[in-house]
Amino acid sequence: MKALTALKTALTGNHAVAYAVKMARPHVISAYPITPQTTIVEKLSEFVAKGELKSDFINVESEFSALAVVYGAAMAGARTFTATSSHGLFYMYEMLWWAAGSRAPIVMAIVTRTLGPPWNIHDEHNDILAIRDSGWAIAMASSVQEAFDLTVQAYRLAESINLPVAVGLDGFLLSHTVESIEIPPQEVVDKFLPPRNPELPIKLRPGNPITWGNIPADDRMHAEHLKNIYRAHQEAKGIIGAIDAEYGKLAGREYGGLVERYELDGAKYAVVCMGAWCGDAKEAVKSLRRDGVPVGLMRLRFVRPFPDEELRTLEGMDKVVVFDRDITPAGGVLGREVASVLGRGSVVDVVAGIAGVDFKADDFAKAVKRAIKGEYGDWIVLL
Amino acid sequence: MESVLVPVSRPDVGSGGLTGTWRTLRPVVHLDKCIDCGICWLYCPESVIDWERGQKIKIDYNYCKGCGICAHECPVKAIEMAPEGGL
Amino acid sequence: MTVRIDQLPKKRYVLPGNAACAGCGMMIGWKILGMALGEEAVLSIPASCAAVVQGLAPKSGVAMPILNVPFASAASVATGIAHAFSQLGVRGQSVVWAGDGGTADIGFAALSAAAERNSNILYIMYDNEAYMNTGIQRSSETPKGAWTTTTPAGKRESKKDVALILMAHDVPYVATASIAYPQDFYRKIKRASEIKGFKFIHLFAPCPPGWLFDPSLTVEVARKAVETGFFILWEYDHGELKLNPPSSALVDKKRRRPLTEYLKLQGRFANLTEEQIAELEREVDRRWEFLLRFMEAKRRVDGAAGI
Amino acid sequence: MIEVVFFGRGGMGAVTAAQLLARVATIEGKFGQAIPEFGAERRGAIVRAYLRIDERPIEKHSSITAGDYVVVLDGRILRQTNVKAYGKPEARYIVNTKEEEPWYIAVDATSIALKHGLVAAGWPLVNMVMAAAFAAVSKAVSIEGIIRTIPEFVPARAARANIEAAKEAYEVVSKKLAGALAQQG
Repeated sequence: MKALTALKTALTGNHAVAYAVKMARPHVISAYPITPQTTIVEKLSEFVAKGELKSDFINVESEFSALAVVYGAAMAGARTFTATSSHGLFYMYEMLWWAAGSRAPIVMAIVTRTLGPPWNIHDEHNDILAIRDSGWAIAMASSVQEAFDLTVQAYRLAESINLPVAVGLDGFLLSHTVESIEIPPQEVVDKFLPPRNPELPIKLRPGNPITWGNIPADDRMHAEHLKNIYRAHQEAKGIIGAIDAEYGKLAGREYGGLVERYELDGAKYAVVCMGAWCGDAKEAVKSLRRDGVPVGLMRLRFVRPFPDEELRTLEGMDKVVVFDRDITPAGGVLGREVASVLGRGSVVDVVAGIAGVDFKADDFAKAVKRAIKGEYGDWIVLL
Repeated sequence: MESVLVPVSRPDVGSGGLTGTWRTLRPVVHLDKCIDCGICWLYCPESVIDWERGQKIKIDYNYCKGCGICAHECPVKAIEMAPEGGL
Repeated sequence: MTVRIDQLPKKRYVLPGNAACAGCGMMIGWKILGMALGEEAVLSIPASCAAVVQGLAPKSGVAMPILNVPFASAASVATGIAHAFSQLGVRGQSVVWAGDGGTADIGFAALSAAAERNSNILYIMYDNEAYMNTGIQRSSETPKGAWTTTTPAGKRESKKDVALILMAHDVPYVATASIAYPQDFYRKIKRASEIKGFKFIHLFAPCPPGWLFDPSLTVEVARKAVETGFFILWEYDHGELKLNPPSSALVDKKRRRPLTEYLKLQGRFANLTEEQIAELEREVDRRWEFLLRFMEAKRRVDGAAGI
Repeated sequence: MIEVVFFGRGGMGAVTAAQLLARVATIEGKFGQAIPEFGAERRGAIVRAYLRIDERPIEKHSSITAGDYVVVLDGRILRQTNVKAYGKPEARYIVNTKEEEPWYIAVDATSIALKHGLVAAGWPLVNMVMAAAFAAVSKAVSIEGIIRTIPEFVPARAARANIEAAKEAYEVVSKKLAGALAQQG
């Protein structure tokens, strides 16, 4: 057997996602352009045009249709891909729920971006967090390498739990940033990702007269179906860990499953965040540790399923400082969700970096110090 | 995870209930007048009329909603809409 | 060639005891769709009467593979199914069975895009000229003058001619059909199913509760629509546009029945004034004129090009 | 880790230069990261791009406001912006200009580009020239790596001219630095 070596190169996050999708060998790709997602599907259409990828690439008139096309294809047994951002994601909203409710194993990249008004193409997490109740599994990458790895893993996850999976990556910070990356050989991806079962969730085939989606005779049937989606998310927690470990054995990179733990041993304080800026937060943790502050970091790789058990390991910390790159009228989304596990006593929710505002390691360090000292008057802090 | 992922429906009669009970008028076939043309079968929106050339037509009164299209379209008026008996 | 009644398949695709209203015109059309495509078809159905008449899960009143989908999505979902089948080597027809609202209004962008892409789907719009599923609200297919619950004084605007708009997308096949002429509809489905690419059929399907007529008159109303020239049966097949019988015999206006024979059957037109009826008649004339001129112009262009 | 801030104008290719250098660093066994600063994407507007090169994986993704190097693709930008606000106190500045100043290393990249026929839409294409100048100053990547990687970043018809221009820039700057060193010594 020939030696299988990974290709070392440097790519933008969007191109890394496109390569991962290509290596997953989807049958049907459909998308609509929106900054900063566009270069993903431009690259994929280039692969298809050159004959390097045998997918059908379908241009559509809207994001709603992009998801509708891949929904139809996924229900008919195809492996599929779409991608969007911000307003495009919101234009998909009805289809998002229908896809999850149909247990369609779609993979979608969400390149996170601020929502208008005013028009702003920069990074923020409000878009991806706004779909957290739809039934999709939702992950966020923290590097170009992880954007690649998560995309490959997302197919395995989607087809294991029969639910759609969204892979988030920060607009520009990852989507348009070139970083060093290792691309595993195609054989490794093929081994990790066997062909999907085209008869799940339903066998939609000529000659098989079944109907999906007509009105239930008993609403309890529908209720049971909805509960099954909840149960699938609970089961997915274990599956995500197993997939990450198996991928780690094959490709040499393991991230820790639902969360990544960083310097948490012996910590009295914890930082919780997700996405590309966690790298800057880690720099802050390093410098705080050098200053003698016993702080660690938990990076959320998934927000759905929600890592309740992992967060529970932070119980007993003097302070848990959650950084939200999103804002709602009730504060930050993650802060509120983390507080639902740990209680408000120890949690400080710092809303920062919204609308694409830069937030550096120093800013993290300052905020953590102030939170530890109890200098913020409220448990929700808008920086 | 191997449980039924989505609860699909399968074709069956009576998906809308015992729809024969909706009827206020009942199609009564006068077979002596029937010319075996199949028009009633073709237009019946409910598929409750059985027809095969050379065989007498049969109506499934369990599900016939009594719309009366068959009687109206019959070219020889071999079907008559008669009032259903009250309860 | 028109198929004889006794040669039509006897297998039932619309099953007794479904949830459609008595005398539903759409169900007559659905029966014919089943007869024509039977085991080959996989249907995408948007929110519509067609979604409801299937009846209550876990039963279905229609014996065809059906994916019920969001209102505006059917043309796109069907496109996805068609591509999946092509990629997976599955033989079959991806068909949309949609109402006029889901087609001409909320689903129009997706429909137009599917036509422009020449997606390999057969899209059938059963046209009952209003949102019947939600209780008779106006759509862009509601004819001028018709009562609906959102046009209580009669609709002021004309009916949108979706089939002509789709013909302008330069797709291989567009046709109109009526549930009063099942064999014509059957032939058109069969013809469309032979063509790879985008096919559209506009099926005229009266609705007794929505149009306010006795359910026994469904076929009669549909027939009168054609005989009065109100609805024209035509077919556009790879650039050739032609009228189909019986509309082809009605080019001469004198051979059409008076429009009032169609209007008077329906309560939704009960309050039309003489002037409104005259305006509707003029509209029917314009519709014919447009179609005939289009055919004539097309012939001249083709002649000049030596076709 | 070294951190670099590039200044250019929309359409000049500052982002491409940073991306190329990140790729070169990667194939030479290091880790590279090139971040574009996206604002108004108007031709002519001042744009920044950021480059990080390290021996270890680079985790942070924020912009750079205290660079080890600041590379300016058009000397006239100095009149519009205080580029010194983007460098550490000991930062080295590399500027495309004919005007010498003690606080920066002047490279006449425009002349080199024009000499090799590198013009597009009326603008000299100096981005690969300045990437080579940065390599000569920093030694963070090799000129061989740049030459090898240029064809992946420029259209095929412009690859040769870019490579020749990059080589020239590398030699000119290396000589200049050696000269300066000799003077100091």
